[in-house]
Amino acid sequence: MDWGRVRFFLGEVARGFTRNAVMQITAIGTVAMTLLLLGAFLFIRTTIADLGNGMLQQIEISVYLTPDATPHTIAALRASFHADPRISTVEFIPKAEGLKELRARTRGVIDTSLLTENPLPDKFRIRVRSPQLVPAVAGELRRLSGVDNVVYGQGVVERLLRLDTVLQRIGVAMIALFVIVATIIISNTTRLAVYARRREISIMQLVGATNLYVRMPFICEGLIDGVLGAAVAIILLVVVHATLWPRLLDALPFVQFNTAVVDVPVLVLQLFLVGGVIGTGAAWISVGRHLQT
Amino acid sequence: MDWGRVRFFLGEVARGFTRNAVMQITAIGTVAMTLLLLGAFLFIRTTIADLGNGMLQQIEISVYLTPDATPHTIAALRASFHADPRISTVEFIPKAEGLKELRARTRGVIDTSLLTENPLPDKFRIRVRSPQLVPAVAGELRRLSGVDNVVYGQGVVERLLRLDTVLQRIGVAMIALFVIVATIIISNTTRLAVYARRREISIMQLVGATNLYVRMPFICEGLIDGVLGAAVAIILLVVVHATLWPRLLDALPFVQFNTAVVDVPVLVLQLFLVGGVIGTGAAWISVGRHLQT
Amino acid sequence: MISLRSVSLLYPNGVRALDHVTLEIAKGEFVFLVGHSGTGKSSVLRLLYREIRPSSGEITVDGIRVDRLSSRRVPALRRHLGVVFQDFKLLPDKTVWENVAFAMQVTGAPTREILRQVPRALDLVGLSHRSRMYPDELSGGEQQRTAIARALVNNPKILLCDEPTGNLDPANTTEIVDLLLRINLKGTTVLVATHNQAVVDRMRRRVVRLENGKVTTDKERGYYYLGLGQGQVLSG
Amino acid sequence: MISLRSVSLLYPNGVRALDHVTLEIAKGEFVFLVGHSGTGKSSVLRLLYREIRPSSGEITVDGIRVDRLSSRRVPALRRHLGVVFQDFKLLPDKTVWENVAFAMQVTGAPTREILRQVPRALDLVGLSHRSRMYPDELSGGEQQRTAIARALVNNPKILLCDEPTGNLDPANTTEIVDLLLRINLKGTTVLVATHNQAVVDRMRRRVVRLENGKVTTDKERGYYYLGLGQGQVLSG
Ligand SMILES: Nc1ncnc2c1ncn2[C@@H]1O[C@H](COP(=O)(O)OP(=O)(O)OP(=O)(O)O)[C@@H](O)[C@H]1O
Ligand SMILES: Nc1ncnc2c1ncn2[C@@H]1O[C@H](COP(=O)(O)OP(=O)(O)OP(=O)(O)O)[C@@H](O)[C@H]1O
Ligand SMILES: [Mg+2]
Ligand SMILES: [Mg+2]
Repeated sequence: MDWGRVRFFLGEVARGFTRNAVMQITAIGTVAMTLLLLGAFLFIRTTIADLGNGMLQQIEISVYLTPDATPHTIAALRASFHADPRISTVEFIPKAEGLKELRARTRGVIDTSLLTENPLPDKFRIRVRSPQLVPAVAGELRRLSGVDNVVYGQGVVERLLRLDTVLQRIGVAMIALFVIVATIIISNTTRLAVYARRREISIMQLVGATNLYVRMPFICEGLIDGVLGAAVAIILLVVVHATLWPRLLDALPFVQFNTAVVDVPVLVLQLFLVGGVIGTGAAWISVGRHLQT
Repeated sequence: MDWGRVRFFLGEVARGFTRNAVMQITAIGTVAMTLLLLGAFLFIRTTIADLGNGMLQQIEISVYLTPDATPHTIAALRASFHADPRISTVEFIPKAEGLKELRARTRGVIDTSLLTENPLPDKFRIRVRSPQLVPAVAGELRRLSGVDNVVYGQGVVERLLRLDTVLQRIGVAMIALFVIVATIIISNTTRLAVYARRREISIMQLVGATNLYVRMPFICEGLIDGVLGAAVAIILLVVVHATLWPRLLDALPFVQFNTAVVDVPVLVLQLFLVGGVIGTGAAWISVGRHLQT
Repeated sequence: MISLRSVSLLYPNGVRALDHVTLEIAKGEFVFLVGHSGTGKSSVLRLLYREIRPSSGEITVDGIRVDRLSSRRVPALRRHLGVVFQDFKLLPDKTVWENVAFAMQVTGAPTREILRQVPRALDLVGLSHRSRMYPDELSGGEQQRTAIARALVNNPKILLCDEPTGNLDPANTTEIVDLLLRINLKGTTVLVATHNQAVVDRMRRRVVRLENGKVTTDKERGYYYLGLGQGQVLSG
Repeated sequence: MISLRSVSLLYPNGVRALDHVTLEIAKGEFVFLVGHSGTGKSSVLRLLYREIRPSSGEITVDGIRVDRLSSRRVPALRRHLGVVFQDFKLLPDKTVWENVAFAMQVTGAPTREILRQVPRALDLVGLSHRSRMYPDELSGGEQQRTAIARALVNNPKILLCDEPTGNLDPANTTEIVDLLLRINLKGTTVLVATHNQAVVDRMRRRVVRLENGKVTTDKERGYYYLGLGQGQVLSG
């Protein structure tokens, strides 16, 4: 190992940074801006996906019993619900309680004192482990003896599920778009950087440098640009997250944002990775164009 | 007017495009990518804002009357509602109809045949012209004689209104972010382009060219880059809009997207304007850095 | 026409390029500037067209105090000068014709005039057959002659030439020097920095020798080697 | 060592730069290449270090068929050649020292060797005091000498010099030419394209004259003007 050569190589890379500060700042800025958008997008998407999931998790199935259901039937039903692994929570609501709930929900508009008899049946309130299970479970429950009717907001759940998949796909499409845009912008930037140094590249070749030799400092610069850009983006994201995000949460107190779902180290790693790969790849492609002899 | 000089100038600009195709494609691509994101964002935002507005527009105020309200009181109330310019629709729902609605809403769970007497009061269903007016109007109505209670989903409307302003602000912030990012990226690109031509610029100055003279072709190139970039972005947006958007709408049949609210000519104009301004401005700033003698 | 009064030049890297240079050149004179490599000849010319400013001293060109000239006024100064740069400084994305025309276009010359003067200038340096080629398609000598044509095309009052024959064969050199002489006879002040001993000795014009940033010889009808190393200073 | 067999060169723009040039240069020879500006001297050199390929003909350099050489092998060829380019081709963001060292670094030379050879080369051309300056801080002649130092530093088997003294004063020119001679005496084949009549005539070495892309004179111990315009072809 000839340390002088390593030092020379590192010197080459360092020189690229000190002498061509304009270009480096440009490249780093571009990577940072793109990754900032990408990071913000990823963060928001994860949070919103979790929010949607949480909403879906809260879907409940109301199982109304026939008026003639005996305590024995009720106990048997409860036992079968508990035995079902798909069902997470089971709650029995006798008709008296149901009336109280109804009154609470209609905000006292219904004058229950006028009712001579409770018109409501007994019911079970059930939650399942995954929103996707709701329609199937509800269908099975309807066929049980002692069950009169099963209500879970038919239609709405199906639609919500569909919306969820659509949003997932839009999310993936957006991320793909961002990465493509970032790669184009950065490879453009690198191409310009190489273009600005085309004379130097040709001189290096005339003096006997191999393609790899000419390419390496550019590749390393690309890598460093990408990683530094990612670092800048991450710092900006952290700042925004620390200053703006609490205010946003404050403005939306009734939405249960669970910020903890965003795995910050993973996000940071992702951004560094994307930055490095984009920087290196863009440099590799762009510098290749000027190496045809 | 010396046409030779005009032709020379146009020739200068044209040469910038033909001889430095790399740089031009770079700049145009960058503008296009940024404006593509901006355009997509504007489009989605407008559509979603309209969707949210539509939802808010459907808020109704239920005005429950006292049980002793006479037909005369009812007629007087109806007249005063019609006279109020803030109120858009008024509907009277007698107690019998109210019961039918309640039964429909509870999906037959309430066995109305058990009811010996209708427990519901008469009510008016009212819509106002703007969701912002709901709380104020409701408060006034509550004080009218013959009115027992006014219900409009208190809390929910206020929260929705708050969400709406928050979303508006996020939207504005996002657009600002996009424009800033675009300007930085494009001014970086231009700066690189100028950097790549710094030798030429200094030669022009040595031959006696004024700063303005050196700057003009760059500015024009920036303008053209910006406008062409906007054109590319618009074409891409139109293609996406024509191919992907219908599928998305298809996937979300229950959401009432009113695509017509996006004023396409205005959007196109906006993008052209933003592209032109960004291109010109970025070029102006960047070329200035190399003109210090 | 050109006057340097006790001009010193210290480059930012600490090199003392000129050391109290005083030099007067009258209108219509033809002056050779000679001296070792790295002795400050190009620096003198650069001061005259205000690429750089002196560290101290006064410089006047055609009545303009160049050392004090504001950046905004520099283009006007340069339009009255024709300069042949040592490294040619041709615009790589313009053809020979366009490179020469460009020097006229920046002065706002009418197109008719450009269409008349450019071919004339190219003809004078023997490059008419290369007018549509780009600089990197030219030989070294052709590039140099393009640079000369560009310096001549505006019929400048003052012509500054930095090593204008370094890439030319003797025949071409003779032609170019004769051309400079003809231009000088029409009243243009000409200052030529050169190493070409044959040219200087054949022409017998005023020779100013620089050594280590100082004027050591200044002689009418001088020779290249006259006074070399003797350190004698004659004021012109 | 160097052999061109009926080499023709047509540039993409239609200029016929070389027309059936045949030339043999033996190992250890010292050859001047002379001729008018634009006559094809630089083109010959460019063919030898494979910046361009001939339109037809065979070129052999140090046993390598250069006209057929694949792009991948070009760096290996160039490492055995020292080239002084007419326009210097220095790397603008490297100092003089680094520019010279770079030519060794690309060959993978050990650092110890670089630290020994670079100062020696700079010393030979008289630029030790400028080693930390960047090319645009140098005078024209200093740039030229840097280019010469870079060409020498690898102790190449073949040295190609394109107008190596165009920006040098007579004293420096003599020194550089003496240097080339010393290097030649150590066994290096030297090919110098030049317009400098004094140098050619004083050296009395083999002179090859090109005219309009053809070899018109080729004479051992020749003079610059020998055979000029007579169109006689002597095969070397
Ligand atoms: N831009 C610069 N920055 C720093 N030093 C410089 C610069 N230009 C020239 N020098 C130094 O100033 C001295 C004079 O340079 P100048 O170019 O005037 O020499 P010259 O007489 O033209 O030489 P030559 O005949 O080789 O062209 C040289 O030693 C050179 O190294
Ligand atoms: N890259 C190129 N493309 C097209 N034509 C070229 C190119 N390089 C040179 N030429 C043309 O080929 C001819 C020979 O050029 P070359 O550079 O070999 O001349 P030269 O003998 O070195 O001249 P000089 O003494 O002026 O340097 C010239 O007429 C020139 O215009
Ligand atoms: Mg000089
Ligand atoms: Mg040549």
